[in-house]
Amino acid sequence: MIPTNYYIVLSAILFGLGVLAFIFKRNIISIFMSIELMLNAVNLAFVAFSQAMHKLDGQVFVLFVIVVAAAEAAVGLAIIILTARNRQSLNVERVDLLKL
Amino acid sequence: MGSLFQGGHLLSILIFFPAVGSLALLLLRGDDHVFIRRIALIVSVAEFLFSLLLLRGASLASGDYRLVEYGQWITAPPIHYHLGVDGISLFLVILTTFLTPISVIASWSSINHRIKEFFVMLLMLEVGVIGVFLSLDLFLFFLFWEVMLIPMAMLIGIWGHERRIYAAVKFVLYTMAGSILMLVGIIWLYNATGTFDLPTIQQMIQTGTLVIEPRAEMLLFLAFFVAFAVKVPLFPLHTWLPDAHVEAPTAGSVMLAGVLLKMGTYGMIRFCLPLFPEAARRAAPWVAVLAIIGIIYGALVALVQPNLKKLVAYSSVSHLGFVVLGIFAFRSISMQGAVYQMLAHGISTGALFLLVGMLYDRRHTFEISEYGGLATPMPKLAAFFLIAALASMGLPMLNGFVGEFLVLLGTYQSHGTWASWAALGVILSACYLLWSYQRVFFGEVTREKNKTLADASAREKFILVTMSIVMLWMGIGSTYFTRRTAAASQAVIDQVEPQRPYEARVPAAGGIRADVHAADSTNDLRDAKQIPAAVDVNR
Amino acid sequence: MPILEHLWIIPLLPLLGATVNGLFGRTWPNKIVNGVAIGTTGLSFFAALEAVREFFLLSPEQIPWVRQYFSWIAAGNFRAGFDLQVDQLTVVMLLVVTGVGWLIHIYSTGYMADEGGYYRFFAYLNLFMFFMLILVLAANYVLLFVGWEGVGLASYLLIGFYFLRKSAADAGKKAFIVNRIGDFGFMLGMFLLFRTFGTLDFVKLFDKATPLSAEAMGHLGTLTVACLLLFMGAAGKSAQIPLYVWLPDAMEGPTPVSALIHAATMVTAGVYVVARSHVLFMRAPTAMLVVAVVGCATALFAATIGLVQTDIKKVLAYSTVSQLGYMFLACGVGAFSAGIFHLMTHAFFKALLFLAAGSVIHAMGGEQDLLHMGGLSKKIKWTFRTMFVGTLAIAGIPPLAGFFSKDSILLSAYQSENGGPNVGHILYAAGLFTALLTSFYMFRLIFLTFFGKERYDEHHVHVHESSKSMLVPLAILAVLSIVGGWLAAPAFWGKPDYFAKFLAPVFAAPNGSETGAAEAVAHALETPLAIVAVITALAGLLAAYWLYVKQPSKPDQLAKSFGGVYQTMLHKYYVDEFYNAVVVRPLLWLSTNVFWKTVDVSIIDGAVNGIAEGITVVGDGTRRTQSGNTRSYAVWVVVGAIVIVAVIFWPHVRPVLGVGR
Amino acid sequence: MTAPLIIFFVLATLAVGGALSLIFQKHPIHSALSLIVVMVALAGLYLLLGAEFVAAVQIIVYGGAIMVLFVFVIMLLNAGIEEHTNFSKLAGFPGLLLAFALTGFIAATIARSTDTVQAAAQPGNMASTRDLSTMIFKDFVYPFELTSFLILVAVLGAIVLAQRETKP
Amino acid sequence: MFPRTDDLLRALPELIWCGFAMLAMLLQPFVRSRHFFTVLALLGALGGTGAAFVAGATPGEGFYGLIQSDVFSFFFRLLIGLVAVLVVLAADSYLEREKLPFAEFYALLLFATAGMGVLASARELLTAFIGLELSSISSYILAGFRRDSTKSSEASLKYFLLGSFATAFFLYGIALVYGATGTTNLGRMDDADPNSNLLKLGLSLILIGLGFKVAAAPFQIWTPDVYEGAPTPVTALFSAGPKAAAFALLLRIFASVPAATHFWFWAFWVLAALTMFAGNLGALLQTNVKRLLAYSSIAHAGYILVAFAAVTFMANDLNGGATPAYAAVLFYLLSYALVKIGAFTIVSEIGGWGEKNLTLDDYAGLAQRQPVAAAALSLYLLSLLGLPVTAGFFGKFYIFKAAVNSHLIWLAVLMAVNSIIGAYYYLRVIVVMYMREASAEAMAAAPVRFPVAVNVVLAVTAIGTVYFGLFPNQVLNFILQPNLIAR
Repeated sequence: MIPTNYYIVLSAILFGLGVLAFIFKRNIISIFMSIELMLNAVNLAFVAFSQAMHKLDGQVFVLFVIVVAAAEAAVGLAIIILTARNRQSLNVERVDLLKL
Repeated sequence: MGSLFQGGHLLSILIFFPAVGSLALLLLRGDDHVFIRRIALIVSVAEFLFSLLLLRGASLASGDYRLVEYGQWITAPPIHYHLGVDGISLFLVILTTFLTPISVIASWSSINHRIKEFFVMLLMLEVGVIGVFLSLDLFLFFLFWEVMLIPMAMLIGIWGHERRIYAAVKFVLYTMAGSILMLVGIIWLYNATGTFDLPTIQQMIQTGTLVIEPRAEMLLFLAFFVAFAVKVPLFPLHTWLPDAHVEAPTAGSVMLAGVLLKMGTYGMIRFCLPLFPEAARRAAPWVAVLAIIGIIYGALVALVQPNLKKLVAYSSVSHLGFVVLGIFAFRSISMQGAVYQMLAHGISTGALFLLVGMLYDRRHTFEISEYGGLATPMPKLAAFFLIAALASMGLPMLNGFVGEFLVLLGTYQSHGTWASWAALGVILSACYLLWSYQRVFFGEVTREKNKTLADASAREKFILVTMSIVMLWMGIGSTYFTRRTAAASQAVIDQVEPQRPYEARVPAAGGIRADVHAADSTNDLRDAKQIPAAVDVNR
Repeated sequence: MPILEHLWIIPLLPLLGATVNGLFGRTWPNKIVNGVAIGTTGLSFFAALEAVREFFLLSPEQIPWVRQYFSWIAAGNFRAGFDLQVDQLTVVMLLVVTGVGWLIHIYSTGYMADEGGYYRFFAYLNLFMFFMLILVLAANYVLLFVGWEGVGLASYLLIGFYFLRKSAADAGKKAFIVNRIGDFGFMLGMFLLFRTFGTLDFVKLFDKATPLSAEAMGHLGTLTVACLLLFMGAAGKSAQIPLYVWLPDAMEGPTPVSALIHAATMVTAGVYVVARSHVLFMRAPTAMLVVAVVGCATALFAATIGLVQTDIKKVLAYSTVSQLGYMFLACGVGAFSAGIFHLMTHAFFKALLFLAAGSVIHAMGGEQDLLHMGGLSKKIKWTFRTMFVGTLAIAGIPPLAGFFSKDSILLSAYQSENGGPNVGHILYAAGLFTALLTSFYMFRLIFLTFFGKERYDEHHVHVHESSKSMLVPLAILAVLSIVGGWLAAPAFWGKPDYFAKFLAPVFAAPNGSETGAAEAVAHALETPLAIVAVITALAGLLAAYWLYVKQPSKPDQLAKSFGGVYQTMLHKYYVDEFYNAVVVRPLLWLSTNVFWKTVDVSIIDGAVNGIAEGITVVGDGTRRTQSGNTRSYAVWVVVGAIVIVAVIFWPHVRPVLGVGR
Repeated sequence: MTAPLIIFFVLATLAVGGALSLIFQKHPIHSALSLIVVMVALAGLYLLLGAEFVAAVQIIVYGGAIMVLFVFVIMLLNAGIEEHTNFSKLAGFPGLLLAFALTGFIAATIARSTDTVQAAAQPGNMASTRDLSTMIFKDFVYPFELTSFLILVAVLGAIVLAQRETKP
Repeated sequence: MFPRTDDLLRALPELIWCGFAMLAMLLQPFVRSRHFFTVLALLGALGGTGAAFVAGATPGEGFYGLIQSDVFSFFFRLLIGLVAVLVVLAADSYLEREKLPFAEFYALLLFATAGMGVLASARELLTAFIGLELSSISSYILAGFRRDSTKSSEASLKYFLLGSFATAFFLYGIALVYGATGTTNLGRMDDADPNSNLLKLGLSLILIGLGFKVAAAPFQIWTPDVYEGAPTPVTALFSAGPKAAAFALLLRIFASVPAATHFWFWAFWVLAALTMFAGNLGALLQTNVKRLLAYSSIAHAGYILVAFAAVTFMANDLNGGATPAYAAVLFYLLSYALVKIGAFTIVSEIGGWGEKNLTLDDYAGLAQRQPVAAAALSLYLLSLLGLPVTAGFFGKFYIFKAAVNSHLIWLAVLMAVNSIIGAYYYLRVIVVMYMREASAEAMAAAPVRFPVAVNVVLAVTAIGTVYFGLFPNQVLNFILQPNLIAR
């Protein structure tokens, strides 16, 4: 059988890749996607743990996370659209009016 | 009403009456200047009269606190509204209440914009200062200590001269830098004792119920001492003073020199010595050295100042050096001298600043080179200036002498060399004061502008006459004050050096034999205890 | 005994005068000012006389007569009261001060008649009288110090009376500051005495000191140190080496001031203090020797300078310094009564000389340079006569006052064995030589002023005799300078010297230079030494006569041939320049460039502002981390994550600070 | 090497690969597609773990709804190839390093952690959807209700932010 | 299976806030009057705050242990409610001036408030997470509420991206904690092994997520930008509300979970030190008052973290040694919230239309132009600076006390140093207002007249500041009870 921490390590790697993506993507949308990636990593961890401990709540959390992700997506994309409208650019590095 | 002043809440009234006054001022319309000035004057004079009531409550016999007010304020941590007055704080309070109306009159016409705010600030300042002198609860003390800060900064910053803002900010930051560590110290002390109550902690230390291990005690001592040393100011923490003084308006300088500096030395007497006697004893030599450096250094720098007000400011550094020296000589005589010097300096330097301010009102400059020969157009002012200068250089029969003399005399009893070095200040003070006096008032009138300057106006004359009278009185009738400060200062000494008996009570017995041995070498004569003192303080 | 009970009246009268004149005199006509000034001083003079009369009625054990009025300073075991004291010494001083003072007041009314600031002058003069009387009446060192500083103040004010003249203002300042240097020593002396004896009241202190044995020669015991410190003060006040520099400059003041303060009274205060503390000095032979040597040296030194001065007042000033030297010499060799005696006679004739000089200057319309005078003897007879008397007196021509006092000093100097057998003789020789110089330069003064042909322009200067108010005091003083010395005359025919006898209770000498056995020796020496002295005096006179009357050209030739010496003397041995270069300038430079500009501004303030600067720079750096770039922000979050994880997982990266136990 | 293990590794590589391609794709669309790959792979893993319901939701909501929304927005804004600016010094090499360090650390810590995690996870058919629903509607009813508000907020936000200027 | 009434009562404030929020949304199409919605929102905020008393009156667990109604949550609900009320009042005129959709604004504001309430009362991590998201997402939107302003939208974007980035960390932390302890309920973690790496890692990640919310360095990085960009009343909300709520959750976790105390004070030690310096040093050179206040709020988060270090340090001593430290945190949050809202309100009013006048120069000579505003602002600044007769003084004093209590002397000293640095820039503002002369046109311009609502805000905050500066007793005695946080 598969040891749980295989899953967890996998989730950790995915999470880390999410972080990397956040740092290295310039396109705001892609950055947002990398956040989604991180959330997915979290979900994987939840499910794995809940399985390992024969507890259901882990899976419940996953459902909540997914809902939250959906909400975030709605708002986030709205914000992105707004920014794109104000700035005519999706490059996060060009959004640096506020500094120092 | 009378009964109210009898005992009851005199101290609270003293603290909060000016606050009420300033609030009343706030509510006034800002444009009726004369009215505002009048109100301010009335309030401050009334305050002064109240403070005179303290003299009745003051005790000659013992050094403990009188007119004590004690009330719960904050339960956790237990902070009390604890006020009290003793021989040392007594006259400092009166000095404050005396100088405030003087400042009000002095700024009568020289302050002509944002007058309301000015007097409000002045009164708030008085609140803070009196609070500092009267509070017996460490926390309360610190609270007032900080309260005083902003009004002073405002006085300097709004009504000051060219570089006023720099001076104001410098003043605040210097003081806060000192005091914030004191706060930590206070809290540390609280954790050790479980109370902020000064008398209680003193008792704990005296009775040995509280023993602080040396290193911690020294750190605590420093935490407090630095805060006070900045205020005094003790060399090398003094550099805020010249700026503050030069930039401050006359009233500000008067209060600053007259009262605020005393808060530092007062703090040393009230806290550093009784709370950390061991550390104080260990630190005494270093402090004394700094004080002596301050005396000589301040005088020398004053000697070469081209700016009259700066000169007076540096002279304060020098004079306060005497006070600190007197405090840390741990002798009853020098301690009383120190206390007296505080008062005397408050008056004479205050007078000097008033005079400098009057010159400024006429010519709008402090540069000595701008003046010269002023004795011709304004003989009266010249005369008063001379009196103030002589007082501040410690001429007998004027207030400056008694303090300086006692400090040196007392210090000499235990540390001859300290006193000898410090005594150099006596020479130097004559040098810088007389020299500047000559450059300002003697000789032909060089500047065309100065030929037509008006002599002292009635209002100015009133101020100056009052100050001169006080100077003379303090110079001749010093015992009136020392009689009241004696017990309290002795109490402090007893707490620092419990082993030394009350010098004034040394019985008069044949000490000749001691002298006969003593005469051979000075070393046997170190301690005056061997020598009987025939006279005791007259009470 | 009214006055003795109320001694305070004596000093207070002049103070009253000073206050009244000072406050209201401004608007008053001179007459009223005179009335107040002379009235108060006169009254205090008569009060003094009355006090003396009463004093003579006292029984010996009532002396010294001390009255405590109120306690002025009290702290711990220290008390300084406003206590006044009268004993024989005081009586002498009291009479001299009030008497001479009064005369000079009268004189001044004439002299200052047409000066501005008339009221100011008399206010100051009265103020001076007050402090001087406090000084002589004080019953403890502290109160004495009050008078001490007070007369300093008065002299400061009076020297700077013509404050429009920079030189005057400078002189006043110089006087005060130099005196302060002396006072520095004086204060330390007081402190030491208090530490040793626990009191500063004369009576108590001396009672405690009396049983002490004298300290070994050359050993700096307490008493020696104390005495030396006191002497430092005395040297300042009485213009002794090295602090004499202020006195010549003090001549900037009006002449009556020079007469009263810088000749008759104030400058003798130092001598008075030494005499007053004789109990201590007696027990500090080292100090005594120092006093004697310094006094003698000053006498000689000042005399040499006096030789070549051409300003009439300067000459007198240096002669004063030199005479004061004599007095200290006397005290130094233990002949305190002689010192005081000379103090008194000197007060007479030096006051006389100054006032006469003043009259001359007055007559010459302000001219002070000897070289522009001459042949005045016929024009201003009375001035000439009185001044001549004064000169004879100071030169020590019998039977004038100066002769007796100077003679007794030289005698005691000759006898003194303090610090070695020959010391006395050396001192004597120096003293004698000084006497020679004295008579020389004094007669030089006379001849240059009154004899020879006029060296001034008749048309501009209208020489005129001074007013009565000026001449009367001159006359009185002239009489005094003649008869003043006869108190000591009996010594010559073996009788006890009245003056010494009068002062004997005060100077009860332990190892008697003036008692029993020594009397005989003294008497034996008396006459021969006197003769020698007279001869020297005459020699001086003749030398002056030969140089300045017979061959007026000689002096210049001499000056040329001894160019170096002459110049040096003329410039007072360049002492002022020396002080300037060694003390004043370096101090000012140090204060300006090192203390103020470097330490204060650069180092301390520099440090403070530097810290502020540094923080600001760091703050700017911190600000720059806000690049506004979201990617960097994300990295910062990661950094934070790593920091926390590190702190939590690796204990050794935790800061060592945290636990300040 | 059992079958589940092989499947696990296949899916894991798929997921990681998808994540990597998400990073390295230049065009947002491609990134989106690769993200979908990751999600599908994860859904597979959920099945492997026996969490069918979660797997289903994963496909429907995530793959179905959210990603579609993404793609829709990308189209809407017709975002092109992302320009490769490098204004942030920090996000360059140091960022890379730090991110790797963090990832490595987390992974390592988990791998070495000796808690419950070690227990082998067996495909449980115990996770019946009914129990799940009871749990949501009983134990977690409060957060569940809150999520409804959350979605309300999202809707509101979308309206407020993205609506065109209509206000006077 | 409808929840029991007690449960509802214990969650009443949040429910009321959400209810009014929905009400606002529903009525938005029908009612155009701004005042109506202002009053509605005001009622909602007040109602929720009032409901806090109801909730406080029924202490205990709610919803099967998901939330906890205790003194702690009571205090925070009151605080948050107060903040909401004040912000509503402050926002009213602002919305009018900027022509912003008020109904939506108030709705979001109330939702955010509800989210914070959840955070304050949550006893279970997932619930807390939902609360967090509820407040954060509303905040994202509010930050970008001035749609046509590039700054506003940028702030919104940054806040959103970084916020959800941090949330992801937080969530992953929850997952790991869940893995380590088998539960996400803080009440059931007492027997967790503090040395389990998984737990430590999980807690660290949670700390990151919350650290971001409370703007602890180096997660403070977003704060200045967002605070500057967001509409000023919203900034006021940010600086007071979410921060307090996040601190509440932090306190619940790191004070009530035994496994999260012990050595954890080190983390707070470092964060505190970094945060204080980051905030104060950053503010030193600011010329934009709004941004300056943003930095200052970072600095103050640092001071609060000092108290946190003390809390976590003392938490494991049983005889209530930590209570003063808790008190310090709570009292400080209170005084700080008052001051910040007051200050930002003034900034928003002085800022004028389009937030134009934000630089120090615009404040030159304010004392002559608008003495009251200047006085109030200086009062707030002095409170931030920690001078006596202001609440800030006591707040700082108690934190010092807590630090010294736990022998964190050096941290106390660092804090002292920082308050000196802080003094410098606070004074600078006061100096500018009182000691500089106003520019000519500024003098010419008619003084901004403050609407009543704003004056109410200023009055409440100012009086509160002074009152708690003189008589902190009631509050203290209230929060000084040992069973502050129910276990």
